[in-house]
Amino acid sequence: MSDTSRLNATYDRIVCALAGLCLSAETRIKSAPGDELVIRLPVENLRAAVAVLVNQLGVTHLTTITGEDLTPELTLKYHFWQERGFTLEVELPGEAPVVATIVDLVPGAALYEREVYGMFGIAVEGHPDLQPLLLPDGWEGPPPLRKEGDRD
Amino acid sequence: MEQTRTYDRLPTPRGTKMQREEGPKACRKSLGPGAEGSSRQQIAGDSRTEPTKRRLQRYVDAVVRWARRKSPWILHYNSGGCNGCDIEILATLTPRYDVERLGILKEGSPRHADILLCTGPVTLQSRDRLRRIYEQMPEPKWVVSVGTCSCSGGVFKGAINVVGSVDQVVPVDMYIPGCPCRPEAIIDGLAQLLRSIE
Amino acid sequence: MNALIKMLIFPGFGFLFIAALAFDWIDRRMIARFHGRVGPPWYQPLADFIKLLAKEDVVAEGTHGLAAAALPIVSLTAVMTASLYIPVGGIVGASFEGDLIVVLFLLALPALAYFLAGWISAGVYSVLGGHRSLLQYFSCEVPFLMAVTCPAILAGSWSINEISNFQAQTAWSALTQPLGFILALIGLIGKLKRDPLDIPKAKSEVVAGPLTDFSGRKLALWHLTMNMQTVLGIFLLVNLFFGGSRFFNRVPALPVFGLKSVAILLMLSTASALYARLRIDQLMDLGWRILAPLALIQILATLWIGG
Amino acid sequence: MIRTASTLLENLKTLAYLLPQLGRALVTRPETVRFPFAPPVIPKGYRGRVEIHPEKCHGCGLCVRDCPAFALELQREELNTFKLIYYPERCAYCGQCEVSCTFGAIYQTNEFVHGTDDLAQLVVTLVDRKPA
Amino acid sequence: MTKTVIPIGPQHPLLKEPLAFQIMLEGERVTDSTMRMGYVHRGIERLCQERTFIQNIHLVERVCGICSHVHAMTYCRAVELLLGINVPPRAAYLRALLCELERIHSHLLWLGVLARNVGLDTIFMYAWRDREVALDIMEALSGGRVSHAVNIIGGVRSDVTPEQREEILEQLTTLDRQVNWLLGVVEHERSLQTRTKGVGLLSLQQVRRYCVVGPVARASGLDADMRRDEPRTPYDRLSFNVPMHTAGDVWARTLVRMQETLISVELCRDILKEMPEGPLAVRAPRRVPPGEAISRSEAPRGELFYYVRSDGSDTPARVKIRTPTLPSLLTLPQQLKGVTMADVSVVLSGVDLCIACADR
Repeated sequence: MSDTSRLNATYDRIVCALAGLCLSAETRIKSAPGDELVIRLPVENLRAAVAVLVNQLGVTHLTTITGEDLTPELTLKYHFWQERGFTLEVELPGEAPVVATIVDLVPGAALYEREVYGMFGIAVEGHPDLQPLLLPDGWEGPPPLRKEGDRD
Repeated sequence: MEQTRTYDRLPTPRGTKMQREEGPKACRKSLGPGAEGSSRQQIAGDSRTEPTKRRLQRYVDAVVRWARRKSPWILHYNSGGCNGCDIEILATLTPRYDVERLGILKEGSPRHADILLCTGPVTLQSRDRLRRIYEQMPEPKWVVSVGTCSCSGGVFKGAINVVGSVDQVVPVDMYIPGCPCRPEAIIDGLAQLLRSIE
Repeated sequence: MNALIKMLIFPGFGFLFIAALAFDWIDRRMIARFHGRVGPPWYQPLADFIKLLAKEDVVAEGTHGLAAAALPIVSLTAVMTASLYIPVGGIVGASFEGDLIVVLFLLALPALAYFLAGWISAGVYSVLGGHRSLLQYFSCEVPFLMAVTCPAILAGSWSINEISNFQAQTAWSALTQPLGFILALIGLIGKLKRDPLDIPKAKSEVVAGPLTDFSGRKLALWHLTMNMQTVLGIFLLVNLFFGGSRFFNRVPALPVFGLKSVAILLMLSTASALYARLRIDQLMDLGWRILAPLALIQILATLWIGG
Repeated sequence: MIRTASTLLENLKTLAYLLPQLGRALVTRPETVRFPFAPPVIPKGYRGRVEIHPEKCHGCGLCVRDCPAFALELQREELNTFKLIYYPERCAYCGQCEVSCTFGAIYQTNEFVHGTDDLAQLVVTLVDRKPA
Repeated sequence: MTKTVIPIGPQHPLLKEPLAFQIMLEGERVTDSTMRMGYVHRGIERLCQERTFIQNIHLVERVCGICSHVHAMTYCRAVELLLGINVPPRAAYLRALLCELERIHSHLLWLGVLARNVGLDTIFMYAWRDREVALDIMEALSGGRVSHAVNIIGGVRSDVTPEQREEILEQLTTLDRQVNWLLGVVEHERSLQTRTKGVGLLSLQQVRRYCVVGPVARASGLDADMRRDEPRTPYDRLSFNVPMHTAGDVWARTLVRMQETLISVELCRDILKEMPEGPLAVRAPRRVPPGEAISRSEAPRGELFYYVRSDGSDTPARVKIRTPTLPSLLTLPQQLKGVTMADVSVVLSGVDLCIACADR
């Protein structure tokens, strides 16, 4: 299957390019054409990694940013797509989480970062217009997707 | 002669039917149809009760009621629904269902409308907006909640951002369950409402 | 007594009112049929009118109440007055040399009132719609006036009655000056703010234009004014371009007149089903760059032939 | 000359592209249903109001558990005494209850729920099992 | 020049759903715009964590009423990946058939809304009349006009009988003819073109930068279609081309959507003809083993993305929904800048907004 090998070559290229920046790379998330690559990074390397992806590998398509509350810590997953999907994953502390913006590198991330800010209370440093995207005016209480907001 | 109205009496939240009757709807009912036109004449008729005048009044009322039944203009507001009922409402305007046969027109401005069609559960963000639209509509007005979500909250009941059904925000005169309602159900509900305008 | 009947019943207000409702119905029904729908029943415009009359009349905050009440009445009065000078089926309420000018002036008043209705309102849509209605009025009125002048030049008279009589004896202007007729039709659509040129009240852009904040009685009067204006505009065109109420001098006058009016109404309905709405800048381009020069050509041609 | 005429014709055609269809619409019968003046024609498979074969119901509550809109309620007192109550105003008409029911008791009819001004009137007790 | 601020929405005849725009006008020209979403935010992602996997099928189906089936299908696929289930081929074909019908219905609906917003009510009526044919087919297949509820985890619920197949093929022929006519209208009708050409321009570069998907991206020349890029049964066995344009304006989007509709009609036919026999579903357990799964599919508006994580119980630990409208919304300020007030309606309807999708 030349198709599969081509797709695997994509993954190889990405892993090679990010080798110096990442903590680990594994194919963990299940997806239709086979499992998808997940690259775990330290938070401070995120911008550097995205810059490599955008500038060296020509990745343009960010599908979305998924936040998750895995108490005690939070994770953010940046789902990219080039020929096939892959994910950058960073881990954030549960208390006062901060992440650097990637809007200047991938302008399409603007709304997703706002959503993450509203839903998880993760401050996105350097975002030009950081307000909650979907929450109603005057929302009180914890960010809705955090575990602390769980009702019994 | 009419000044800007102030709304200090907001619709009562959902309760039993009796409780709701005490709200603005009940006032409307006691005034009878023909809100101010008739009230002015009633005052005139109070001093000298002339049978001919009263009979005339009855005829006028009958004509007005007939006109209201035959010309309901609708305004549609989606207060947080999934679109399904909205497109079914729009579908009632299109050739297959053509509600213009019943005189129904879809209006854009709340000031022109008689019937407010609400779809979807009421979200926190659109609650005040829904109330304002309701207030902007001139009397006599009716509210129809279209779809399961707007009748009771439906699948979104208990969601963190959802207030609940439409009748928690504005008084509702007709509930049409369905997810989404068929155009037939919407037309049927509207026809029932019009019949009750007697 | 005769004059009173003429003024109040035929061809005055009573007839105009019924004709306005009837034409509204025919129009809506035709458009519905074009869409492949059934359309409203015959009493629909009447029911709409009565319902609006009996509805609560709210004046929005920030609106000048007196002006809002006066404007629809002013425009309705203007339209009703204009109706006295337009012959219907050969019967005319009042006629004198130069009544065409008076009618054109009276028919311009509602446009001004419409603009003012937007201007006095507090809502942004109303203001925007009023603004647009003025722009549209300027770009449509000029070609309309110029086109309407042609039959008058040809007949050598400024009396509508005489023009139509002249045409009944010679030839219809619609045949001798087809260009002028088309221009007058487009101008009329623009004047009436009917469908392809409903720019000041486009639903998807400015909700309902200047009328956004009107409700109840005032809205009813506005609608009535619009409908009466449609009727008068059509009657005017029938008189000026279709030789009034005569057809080979054999057939009774009124049915002929009615048929001709309905024919023009059908043209209007077809146009509204046929085209998308123009943008206001596109309309101004059309009005000033295409229609006005064409109208000028038509006038020159008329002068050359008939003058 | 011919070319200019043909381009002119082409232009006119684009200006009146809808005209033939409009004419056709005038002469064909509109396909509007007669509905409010005649009974509605609802397809057989339409997923409407939920019904039940009461004798087949065992009161297991599978339908209640899987209902996404909490439109079914099981009131159980003893093992064989229970009530199954259905709230049409909450129902999503998804038919999950039909899928979940292992006894084939619950099913959807093809009639839509009519509008009402009082929601309490809609509530139906589907099964009211009393001890024999 | 007078400066005005025009609020559009939340209740505006142009928008079928609430979305608030503030449009800064100079004369009739738009200088700036801001947007407020969240009027339809119901917290579905949060609600998904509180309901079981089975209840969630119907919950995510109600994210959006227009593309309800594709939401449920994509969600089910993600759960099936977690369970390690392969859907029987017949079920996959049936799902794809409904997907294509939904695309037809959505695109015709959109054409109607666009036409209504530019004042061409005739096309609105015709497009919606033709759409009823697609709805009829879907209703015959699934029992619902708009929400279908055919998906269960492990397959589908309803089947096509041979008689139904013949009937559907016949209805598709009508649909084909009428969509062809509508395509002709888009290609030739002058007044529609005057309103839509050169409005709402998006360059290929902008589309790339803002990660736009679906017909909006394809009308600007970005060749992306999840049906082809991540092929699954039955799309890997069918041949179809992806219509593309480079103009990047609303007219190009209209053309792309109408051509897609035609291709979808063709695909429906192929799917019906090649549909294999077999079971409709496999049994799926209620509890889902722990793990993460991603599922992507091509909704009518573009790439739809679901991320599901399970912690081993019968409720998901996280469901993330990315709907295709979101990136399109991001481009709106760019598209609106410099157009006239009259074109705002064209631009807004041109990207085919689905606020219910975007807000969730």
